[in-house]
This record gives sequence, structure tokens and C-alpha cells, in this order.
Amino acid sequence: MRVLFKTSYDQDIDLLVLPGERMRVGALIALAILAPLLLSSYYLSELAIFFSFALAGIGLMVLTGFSGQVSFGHAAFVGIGAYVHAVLVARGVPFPLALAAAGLLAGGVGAALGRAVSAMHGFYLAIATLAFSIVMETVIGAMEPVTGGHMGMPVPGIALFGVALEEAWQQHYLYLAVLLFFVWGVANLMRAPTGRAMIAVRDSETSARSLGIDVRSAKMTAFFVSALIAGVAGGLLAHQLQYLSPETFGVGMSLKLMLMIVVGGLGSISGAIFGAVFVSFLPNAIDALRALMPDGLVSQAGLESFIFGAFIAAFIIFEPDGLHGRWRKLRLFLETYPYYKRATFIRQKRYLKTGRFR
Amino acid sequence: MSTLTVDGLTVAFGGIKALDEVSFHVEPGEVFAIIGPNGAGKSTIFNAISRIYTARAGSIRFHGREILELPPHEVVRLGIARTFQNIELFEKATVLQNLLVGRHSRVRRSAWREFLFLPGVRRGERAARRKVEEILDLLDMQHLRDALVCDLPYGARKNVELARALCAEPELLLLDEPASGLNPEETADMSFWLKDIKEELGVTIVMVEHDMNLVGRIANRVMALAGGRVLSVGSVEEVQSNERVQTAYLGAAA
Amino acid sequence: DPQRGVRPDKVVLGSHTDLSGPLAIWGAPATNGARLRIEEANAAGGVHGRKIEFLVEDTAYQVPQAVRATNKLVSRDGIFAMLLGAGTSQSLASMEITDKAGIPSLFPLTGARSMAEPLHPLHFTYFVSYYDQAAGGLKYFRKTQDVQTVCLQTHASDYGEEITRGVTDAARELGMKLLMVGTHKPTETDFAGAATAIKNAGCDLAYLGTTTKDTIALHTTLRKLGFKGTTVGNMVSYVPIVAQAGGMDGYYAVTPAMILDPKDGEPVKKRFFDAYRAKYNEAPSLQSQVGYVSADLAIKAMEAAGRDLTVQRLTAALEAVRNYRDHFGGTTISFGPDKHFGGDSLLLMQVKGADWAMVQDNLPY
Amino acid sequence: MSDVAQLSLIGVSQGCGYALVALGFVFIYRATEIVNFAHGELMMLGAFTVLTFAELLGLGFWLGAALGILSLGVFGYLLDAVVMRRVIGESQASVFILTVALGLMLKALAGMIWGYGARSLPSPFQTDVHFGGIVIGLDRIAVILATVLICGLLWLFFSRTRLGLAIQAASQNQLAAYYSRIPVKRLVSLVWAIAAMVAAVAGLMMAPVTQVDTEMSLFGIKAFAGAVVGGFGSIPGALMGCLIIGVAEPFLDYAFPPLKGVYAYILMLAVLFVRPEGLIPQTYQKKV
Amino acid sequence: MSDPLLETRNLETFYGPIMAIAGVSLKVAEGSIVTVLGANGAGKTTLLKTISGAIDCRKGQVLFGGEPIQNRDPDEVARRGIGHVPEGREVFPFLSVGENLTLGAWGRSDRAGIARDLETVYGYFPDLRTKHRDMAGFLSGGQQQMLAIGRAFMGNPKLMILDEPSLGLSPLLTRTIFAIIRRINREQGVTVLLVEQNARAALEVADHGYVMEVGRVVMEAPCAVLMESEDVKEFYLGKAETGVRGDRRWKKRKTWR
Ligand SMILES: Nc1ncnc2c1ncn2[C@@H]1O[C@H](COP(=O)(O)OP(=O)(O)OP(=O)(O)O)[C@@H](O)[C@H]1O
Ligand SMILES: Nc1ncnc2c1ncn2[C@@H]1O[C@H](COP(=O)(O)OP(=O)(O)OP(=O)(O)O)[C@@H](O)[C@H]1O
Ligand SMILES: [Mg+2]
Ligand SMILES: [Mg+2]
Repeated sequence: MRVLFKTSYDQDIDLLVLPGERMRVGALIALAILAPLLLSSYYLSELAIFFSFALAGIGLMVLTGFSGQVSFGHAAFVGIGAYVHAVLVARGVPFPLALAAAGLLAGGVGAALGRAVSAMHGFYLAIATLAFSIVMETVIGAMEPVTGGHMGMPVPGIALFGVALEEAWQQHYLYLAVLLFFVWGVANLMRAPTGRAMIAVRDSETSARSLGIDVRSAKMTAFFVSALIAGVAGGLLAHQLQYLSPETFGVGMSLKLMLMIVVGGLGSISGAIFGAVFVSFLPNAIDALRALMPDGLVSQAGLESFIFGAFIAAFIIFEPDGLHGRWRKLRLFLETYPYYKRATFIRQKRYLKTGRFR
Repeated sequence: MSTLTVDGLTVAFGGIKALDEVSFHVEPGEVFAIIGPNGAGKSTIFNAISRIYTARAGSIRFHGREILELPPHEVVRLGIARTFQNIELFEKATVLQNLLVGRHSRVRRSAWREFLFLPGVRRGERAARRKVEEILDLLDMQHLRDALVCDLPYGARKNVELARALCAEPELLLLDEPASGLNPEETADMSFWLKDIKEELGVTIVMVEHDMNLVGRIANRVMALAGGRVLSVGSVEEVQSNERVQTAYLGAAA
Repeated sequence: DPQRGVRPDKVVLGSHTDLSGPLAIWGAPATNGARLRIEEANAAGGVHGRKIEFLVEDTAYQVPQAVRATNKLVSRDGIFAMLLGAGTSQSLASMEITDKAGIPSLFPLTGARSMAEPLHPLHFTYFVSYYDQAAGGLKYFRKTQDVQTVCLQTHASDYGEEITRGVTDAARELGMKLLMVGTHKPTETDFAGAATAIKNAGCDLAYLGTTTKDTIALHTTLRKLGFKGTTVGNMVSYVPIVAQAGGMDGYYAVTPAMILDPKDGEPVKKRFFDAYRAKYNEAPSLQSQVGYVSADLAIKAMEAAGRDLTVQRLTAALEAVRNYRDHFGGTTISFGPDKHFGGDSLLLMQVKGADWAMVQDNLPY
Repeated sequence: MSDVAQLSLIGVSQGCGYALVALGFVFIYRATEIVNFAHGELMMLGAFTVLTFAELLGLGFWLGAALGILSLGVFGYLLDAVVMRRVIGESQASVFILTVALGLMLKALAGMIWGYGARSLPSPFQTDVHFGGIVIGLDRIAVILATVLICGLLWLFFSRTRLGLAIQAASQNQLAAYYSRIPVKRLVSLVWAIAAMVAAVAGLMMAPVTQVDTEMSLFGIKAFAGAVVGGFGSIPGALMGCLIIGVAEPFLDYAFPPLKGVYAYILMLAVLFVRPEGLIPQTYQKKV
Repeated sequence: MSDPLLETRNLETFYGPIMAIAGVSLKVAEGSIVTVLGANGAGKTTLLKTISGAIDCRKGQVLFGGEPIQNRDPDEVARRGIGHVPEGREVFPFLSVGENLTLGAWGRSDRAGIARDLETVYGYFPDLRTKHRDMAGFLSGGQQQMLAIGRAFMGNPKLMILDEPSLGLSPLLTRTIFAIIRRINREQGVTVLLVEQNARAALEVADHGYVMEVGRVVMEAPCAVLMESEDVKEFYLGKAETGVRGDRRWKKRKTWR
């Protein structure tokens, strides 16, 4: 196994310390930068949608993965962001300002919700957020003069500083930049006191309080950051959808976001991104799989969603730590090869213990 | 002035009083031990101080400041840190992260600065880390720094919890059974650490402990509690020789 | 420059539809129906020697999925035309993309006016819209029963909004009073409150902007609570189960197409019925017919467009369709340069003894 | 006045309908602390199975119902033995997502087998009962009776039987339950079997109201809201919460028609703001 | 000596990559009390959990009454007659004290015997009697420990495995516990496997002892012999020694014989 000798505290503070990590992340970013050269505009637009969802997933990860607040209504924040952004852009507000406003407004609503639900736990919180999103959907539908009601509204194209970004590659770089900025920011937050306070609240509220963490404000902060990021993601997504309607941001999308972070592995930023990759591109994979299936099966309505469900179920059963966990194990395997022990990859028996304690 | 003054503290669950008019005071720089049979209300005193339980009556003053008016998270800011009887660590984090959270009450925070990781944040992190390393050195647990708490054996966790409490640079340390689950050798280590903490860091210690050996070795004064009431307060010898303490707690002449 | 989606030996059509979500009940059979017609055409040698390839993407009724599906169909598969896209918002989002690429959207599986209004050279739909279905129904009852007051209960959705506008406008035009508008989530199951409100408002007619299950629940509750007025809905509630549910007698539905009666001996109908049943192991539904007819229209238009198939020729051929009559006894369909809503008239159906019976053919709107 | 009586009565029966579904997942939660989002799908599957036996195979309602319920019991047992057992000890969010995925699969499967069109399941309770100017269907009365019965049985099961006690123990501390010789695995599978049977009963009883189709499972979401209002995990709480929602809804619909369908959620949010853990809280401050 | 009631042969148990016990073999003769000593992290808890089936071993065997029982489900092991008092007060928190004890007797059908045992438990721990209607999760730490012991006792096991039973108990109760252990051993013939930090008390009550260090057994002898061992005295009995600073603060290296 490779051993790293740390020589300064900064090495623990810095984000990417190991040369391997740096190489991997660097390679990924380089690949993303080169993507327009390698991919057709179809795949670039797929990537842009993926970036938006990955960003929303990172938002949810802050809330659910890091601070343990389960939200099944996160699509509502994506929706708020999308609508605010689209409405402002349509009224001539410059793109960056509109995006910022979308994030801040979504964040504000999130913080207010966070304050209201700070006394709730686990499943109560999950259902409360779900209800919030259902109500939100109705509210957006009822605000007809602004949002176009249930009929929906078209989204204008992107223009940055007076330049219209119509080409897929232009949008690609814009989206990539926004995504990287927030990934970096969230990583920063999580290595600083605020992020640690969130993790503390997740693991033991009692203990967190006794160490001076104001649990309610920690939860509000988590809600704010998380909803802000989701709102920005919504703004980005709006341009890819080109047409907004309230039911787009319903329970289905919330569940999809949740799926992403669980499949990716709760509690890690890379997990959110891996999960988004998985959930976003699974339909493409299933599509490819269809070529191999017998004819009668292929035309079965609902086959996609069956396979989709099966994949997710298999994932949770066989790799509950998510893609992130699998990746860690793989790395361990490679690093220790050939000295790895088979036992390393076998799970010990586990036992349920009540979660009904606060 | 006393560091901690508890006066007429009463805590009740339903109709049952877990603490009934308990009064005591802790002087600066002393080790004050609380003993008593199981269910006497020892942990309840700590929980009342750290505002996990609401007191029905009485007052708790720290340097004259009424604690019962504060929200729970403000207590540690006054300089009161604690450990828990049944260990309440952040299980899925490393020891280092646990200790850094321990610094929470001593760092300045601003979410957006941290989001951008401005230079000040890094300086703060370094400072926090230096302090944490001092504590790790003091308790001789550098080797555990990057271990996940959920992988540690019981005894090691006890020590991590002590370390985490110390990271808050408390003036008053509340320890709930620090030596339970430790073998005699480890208990001896614990007694040395507690002495160091008291003498070198100048921390006042209140501790609940059943190990009379440890109590005898380091406590300046002892309070015996039974059924939520104070049986006796005084030096170790005085309390140990109290007849009621012997029948209720020690069993036979110890 | 060769036409996109048209190759020497094949022409590619695409569809974004709902095969697994709440609208699977529309998307799945419609796709099946279309597929049946396309396979027939292919078996007969294709259109001008080109086989038709029909690519279907499941969107699970999610707009983002519809956008991705459209992107894929347009950029990767290079379709010639979009056929039977499902869902209003989904189709609107999809049309933002297809319009830019110059791809026609044929017969989306929704009766929203926005599918062909305002007039767009690439948008065609053959349904009479929900809006006009509402108008047609109200006109009829104004004339025949002298209905003065109307109540409306409908979905809190684009579908409901469309109907609300239709009913509101028609009522104003006909001098009727709209006494109450209630909206509900499509998933609601209990209508006691809504039905009481309608009953107490004392309307002559209750318009149900509902789908299948809520139609049954609302209608039976209304009758149970003693509502005496007329109850009318549109094509969405025109399905066998609504007639069979029990307690539905007297309920009207306005529709542009007619459900095929399996007992009807007419050879065309029987052939369709048997072929569908053989292929999909279930009886065809109205949506299967819609799918079949849509594909038929598209194929006819492609045939008429000639061997040099281009978008212009296709749309021109479509616009030339006059008095097309489907095999199943629906109304006639005609398009024109400024008429992209194909349906010429409507049908009024009523539940009688657990079955749908025709009350009025050629209902104008 | 008669409107009030009428709406209340229908509200009670609707509330009981929610409760009938809620009981199933509260039961599972109580026994395993798993929140089963696929419960609505179990209910749908139950309705389809009964439909298959009763109509398609022509066995008639009662025999079909009995066979359908039994089949669901077997299905529930296998579901635990094959799937749910493997994820014991995972985070609540993961297990929840697993049930969501199972729900997707069941729904798609049902669609592939039975198609997407709604079907009606003719029930033997089709007459209406009139009294004092109000009317209610016999099917609604049957729902009320079934709910009261099942609710009572489950409550007795948990509070009066040793088996019920053992199941609760297993959910609170599984390892300790094992150490106490409680056959945890078999018990939990049994719980799933019973819950699936309750789901089948719910599906069967609600079929006249919702019709039988793949979207039937959505009925369960309001049942969730009701159970949360009551305090998730409490059997009487679930009944109480569902009744509150069931009765309040028609009045709110009547008074203010445009928002029908979200009142349940608004009501639930309102209750949660005042009592963050529902009317009968099921979580406790940890003793430290 | 007859066949041992419990025997482990060469047990190896892993937590992921960590080998927590590495080839432990021990024997517990029927009717005896055996104690396992070791520093924290030595693997005592892991050993006990492996025996009772709470975790799986990778290698080796656990024989109970001559039959292999390793890697079975813990409830099956328990039904064979092994009662385990786990480390860390594993009570059923939302059930009452009485219900906890009732569940301890799960699977027993002799009403009279259960009632008698319940009385015995309440006799040992009067606190439990006064609290028998209260939720177990709200008992004080020591009371929960009593409950865990009482619950295992209610199962009337052939072999009782106790993981630090005196943890958090008052000196009076600690003494009581050891008296009880001896009594059930002498009077009811229950075999006992005991892990304890309070080594002096454990060695006094037990017949035979094992010492574990980082996952291995490093010493094994009758208790009388162990008590005389320098290392055991030094590290487990807390021999009072004083040095220059009043206390001795440096550590001697362990040599094991
Ligand atoms: N949250 C609570 N709800 C109900 N009763 C409680 C609660 N917390 C403590 N008690 C009761 O108060 C009494 C005192 O408990 P406490 O934990 O203070 O005892 P203790 O002196 O710390 O005992 P031990 O030495 O066993 O830890 C006990 O009888 C306990 O059952
Ligand atoms: N869940 C776990 N995951 C990973 N490692 C573990 C786990 N539990 C224990 N260990 C490791 O296994 C080793 C043995 O632990 P064990 O709990 O058996 O020790 P012990 O002798 O009982 O200690 P104590 O006296 O503190 O209770 C320790 O090094 C510990 O770090
Ligand atoms: Mg205590
Ligand atoms: Mg241990």
C-alpha cells in the first residue's frame, strides 16, 4: 500500500493531496474541457442536462448526505430556481444576475423551510418536504400571470454579456464552469467548520449541541446552501428544457435526485457526481441493451422503468455504500494487490438498531 | 467565587424526581467527584447543566452566570465541556474530524467565506489543527488520528471523547464515568491525564465515577448522591466513611 | 442536400411517449397501434420502396426525459418527422427542438390547442382540441336542453386549464352562466366535497374536465348526492371502463373518434381487431385506433408526397388531405394551408346500459 | 345540515380507506423501521391478483379475494426473504430508495401483465344505503368495517401478544432480539406477509373507489400523510391521522374548490409545524 | 476432564481488512467459570460475538457441546443454550423493563420457572422492580446494565457469556454481580464465560483464565496461577506502585512469561 507522509497541516486541509487524486480529477476536467472536440451536439446537450442534474444532486447531497436531513421534495427548489431564472431572463435581466437571483431566492425559501422543519426528524422531514414540493407545484401552477400557469412558459436562449450562446459547445463550457465552481465551493465548505457542524448534526444532535453547535442554525444553513445550489441548477436546466411547466418539478424529479445521491454514496461529493452519471446515463445503457433483447420484449411498454428499477434495487442490495464506496474498495484492491485479503470485501453481519431516537 | 454553584436543583420525569433539591458548589481548580448508586441522578446533574434536561426548579450558576437561561449550545461557550456516559461521538467521522468539531465553539465562522475558502479560513483551520494536535499529544493518541470512530474499541472511544471535550478549551470539564470499561492499567493512565489536565491546563473537573480507586487518587472533594438527594459532601475519606454511603453505595467497609 | 431522415431504403420516424408513467394508458396503445399500421405498410413494400423505421422513446411523462428523447431522436437518429409525441408540456418542450431543426410534429397525443395554434407550418394535429370539444358539447346542450347554468370540475393542470378556457369562452358566447369552477389533482379519488358544491350551486349542466377514474368517481358521487343536471365530458373519458363502471348511465362524452366495437362485423374493423389482438395479446383501445389512424395519415401523406420525400412535400401533401375518414367510424378529417386541426366535426356519445351509444353524429363546434 | 352529515360520513369512509393503506406500512415500520414506499404497489398488485382470480379466471368475488390475499401473503414473505432481508442495517434513505425502486418494478411488471387501462372489479357491495336524507354506498361501509377490524387486530397484536412484543423488540434492537432467541428473520418475513395481505385487502376494498390500474398506488401517498399526522409508527395514530385528513378534505374542497388535492398536505404541514412528530410521537429524546 | 462445553479452534474474525482475532483457541469446561482478560482493543468482544454468531468468522470452529455452531444465526445459537450479555447495554429501549425481561424468557414454556426466575432477577436488582413499568431506554446507565444481565438470566441458559457485566455498576452492585455469577454457577450449574476489566474480581470468581493481546491468546492458566504472574499483576491487577513523582508514569514492556 502506498503510504503518504504528511509534512504539514496544509496537506490535511488541501482538497487534493495525493498525486493520484490530482491526476484523476485533472484528467476528468481535461476530458470535460475537450468534450466538444470529441462529442456530437446530441451528446453535448445530454452532458448539459447531466451537469444540471449533477449540480442539483450536489445540492441535495449537502442537505441529505452531509447534514442528514432527508428531503424528498428537492425538485421544488430546482423548480423555483428554474422559474425565477426564466422569468427574469425573459424580462431582460442579464443571465448571471438572473441565475444568482434564482439561487438566492431558492436558498431563501429553503432556509425558511429549514427553520420551520428544524424540529422534525428522519421520515417526518422527508414527508414534510414532499408535501412542500406538492404544494409548491400547485402554487407555481396558480401563479399564472407570471409563470404561465399549468400551460407553462417557454425559456429564452442564453445570452452572456450580450453574446448569444447558441452553440452546444458554448453552453457546455458555461455549464461546466458553474458546476466546477459549486463543486469546489461545497468541497471547501465541507472542510471548514460549517461543514463539520453539518456532519456533527447528522451523527448526533445531542453531542453537537454540547459542543456549541446551534442545531437549528446549522440545519438552516444546510437548507440554504442546498436549496441555493438546486436553484442554480434549476436555472441551468431551464435553458435545456426550453419549456417549463410545474409538473416537471414534481415528485418524480425529487425521487430521481434522491436516487442519484444514494446510488452515488451518501456523504461524498464525488458520490453525487457518480450517481448523476449513473442515473442520467442508465436510460442510454438500457437503450443499448435493447438491441440484445428478443423482439417481443423490446416493445413491452414499461420495460425501461422495470430495468431502471431493477438496476437501482440491485445496486442498493449489493453495494449499499454506493458507487463511491465501490470505488474506494476498488482502489484499495488495486493498491494492495496482490496482498489484499478476500475478507476485505466481505460484509460482516449487520443488525438493525432503532432510529427512533433523536 | 466558586466556579460552579448548583442550588436547589430539581429535575423530574413525570411524577418522579430524579433530582430533589440538589445543591453543591465546585471551587476553581479542584477535582470534584460525584458518586452514588445506579440511578441516583448523577448523569442527570450533567444533563441539567448542559441543558439537555429542563430543570423544574433551582439554579445553576457558572461564575455567577445563570446557565438555566441559556440555550444548550451556548453552555460550552461559557467554558463548560462534557463527556457522555454511553459515548456520543460522531461515528462516521475520523478522530481528527471529531476533535475539530470539538473546536467549534472556539472558531469564527462565516459560511460564504468558507465556501470560497478565503485565506482567513485556512489560517483558522491551521490554528484549530495546532490546538487539536496538542490535545492528541497530551492524550498520547496520535496514532488514532485518522481512524474512523466506528472502528475503535470501547476504551479508545472513551479517550476520544475526553479529547474532544478538551478541544473546546473548557474551564470546567464534566466527565461521566471516564474510567468505565478501562482496565487498571488504562485507568492509571487516565488518572495521570486528569491530573495533567487539572494542573497543566488549569481545568476544573467534575466527574462521575464508580471506580473508588480513581476517585481516591485524584478527587479533592466528593459528593455522594442517592435517590436524587445529597447524602454527603466532603473529602474522599469523609464520604467513604459515611455510614449511609457505605450501605447505599459501597456495600461493605471499603 | 438529402432530406434528413430519408434514406434510399428507409425513412425514420420518431416518437417520445409515455410507456410507463401516468399517461402510459395513452402512450402504450397508441404506439402499438401506430406500429401495427407501419408494419402493415412495410410488409406491403414500404412507402415508395422505403421501409419505415419507427423509433419510440419512453419519457415516463417527464419533461426532461422528453427533451432528452427528442435530442436523441433529432441529433443522433436523425428522424424525418415526430409522430404521436405524448403529453402537452412534453410536446411543447420537444417542439422547441424539432422546430429549430425543421422537423414536423405530427399528431401529438394530446388535444391541447397549442399543438397547432398558432398556425405553424410544421405542426399538425388531427384531434379537435379539448377547447373545441367543450364548445361543441355546450352548444349542443344549449340548443337541445336549454341549459342556462354550468359548473365545471377539472384538473389542476394544463389539461384542466385548456378545458376551463373552452368552457368559459363557450359559456360567455352562448350566454350561459358559469356558476362554479373547481379544480383537483389528477390523482384524487374522493369527490364528496366537489360534488356537494356542484349540487348546491344548482347548475343545469356539470362539465367534467376529468380523465377516467375521476370521471367515474365524480359522476357517481354527483348522482348519489342527488344531482339532477346533465353531466358531460370529453374524449378522455370516452373509454369502455367509464361505461362499464356501474352508475354511469346518462353520462355524455364529446369525442372526435369512435371506439371500435369488436362485435361489429365490418371486415376492416375486424382485421384490425384481430391483428392487434394477435400482436399485443390484448384488445385495442381508442388510443390504439388513434395511433393506427395517425400512422395511416402519415403514410398516406408520405405516399402522396412522392418518391422525393422532403418536409415541404410532406406538409403540402398533408395540407391537401380532404375528408379523410378513418376505418373506425370517426369524424372526417381535412387539413388545409391554414387548417392544421384536422377534425371536421365531433361525435356525442352517451352511456346507456354499460355501453357507449351514439347520440349525435357530425356535431359541429 | 344534512350536507354536513353527508360529507362527514363520506369523509370518515375515505379516511378509513387511507387508514387501511396506512396500517400496512405502519405495521412494517413498527416491525422493521423500514418505510415501505412500495406499499401502494403491493395494494395495486393485490387488486390485480384478486381481479385475475375473480374475473379473468372466473372464480367469483369471494374465492378470488381469498386466493388473491393469500397470494399476496406469499409474495410479501418472499419479498422479505429474497430482497428486504439483505439491506437490514443500511441507512434509512437507502432502504427507502430500494422500496421506491421495487415500486417502479412492480408497477412496470403489472403494466406488462395487465396493461395500463383501468379495470373495474365488480364488488358484491354495490348497493347504496339511505338513511335520514344521507346516502352511502355499501362498499364504503365495508371499508369502514374492514379498517376498524384490521386496526383493532393489529393493535391487539402489538399490545397484547408476545409475538407482537417480540416483533417490536426486533425493530428496536435486532441484535439483542437475536440474543434473546427470537427468530427475527422468520418473524420479519411473517410481518411482510401480513402487511402484503393487508395491502391486498386495501386494494380490494378501494377498487370501487379508485378502479384497478397501475396508477392505483398513488392512493398511498395521502395515506402516508395521514400516518405522519398521527405520528408515524403508531397504529391508533395512523387511524386518527387518516380520519382527520379524510374528514377535513371534503369540507375544504366544498368551501374552497380550486385547491382540491393539496389540502391533505397543507393540513399535514400545519400539524407538523405545531407537533413536529405528529399527534402521538414515536421518537424520543435519547437518554445520554 | 470431560469434553468441554464450549471450544473454539483457531478462530479468525475480520472487520473488513482488519483482523480482530487471529487464531484463538479456548476451552470452557462444563460447569466452570472461565475468564478472558485483555487490554482494550484486544478482541475480547469480537471473540464473544463470534461465539454467539453475531458476526461470522473466516476460519476456525466454534464447538458447543461438541457440535460446530460457527456462523449460524445468533438466535439459533442462543436456542442451543448460550445466553449473551452484550457490551454496551443492548436493551429494547421502547419496551418496559418488565417486557424486556419477559422477552428474555422467549421460547420457555415453564410458567412456574419463569415466574421464579423473574423473582430472582428482581431480588438481585431491586431497582428493576421499582422501574418495571418504565421504558428501558430511559433507565440510567447502570440500570440498563442490570436489565441486560437480568434478561439473559431469564433465558435460563446452559452457558452464559458476559461481556463486561460490571461496566458502570456501583461498587456494591459490582460485588453483587460477582456473587451472583458464582451462585448461578454453583447452584444451577450454569457455565460462565466472562470478560471483565475488573480483573481482580474476575480472577477471584473464575476457575480458569485466558489473556488476550491484539487478537491472540498470549497466556492461559488456572486463575490461581494467573494471579501470581508478574505481568498479570502488573497490567491487570493494578499493582499499586509509586515512583519519584509519587506515581509511576512509565510503562514496562509486556513479556508474557
Ligand atoms: N429521560 C428520562 N426519562 C425518564 N426517566 C429518566 C430520564 N433520565 C433519567 N431518568 C431516571 O432518573 C434517574 C437518574 O438517572 P441518572 O441517569 O441520572 O442516574 P445515574 O446516577 O447517572 O446512574 P448510573 O450510575 O447508573 O449512570 C433514573 O432512575 C432514571 O431512570
Ligand atoms: N465494527 C468494527 N469495525 C472495524 N473494526 C472493529 C470493529 N469493532 C472492533 N474493531 C476492531 O477490532 C479490534 C478488537 O475490538 P474488540 O471490541 O473486540 O476489543 P475488546 O477487547 O472488546 O476491547 P474493549 O475492552 O475496549 O471492549 C479493535 O482493534 C477494534 O479496532
Ligand atoms: Mg449515569
Ligand atoms: Mg469489548
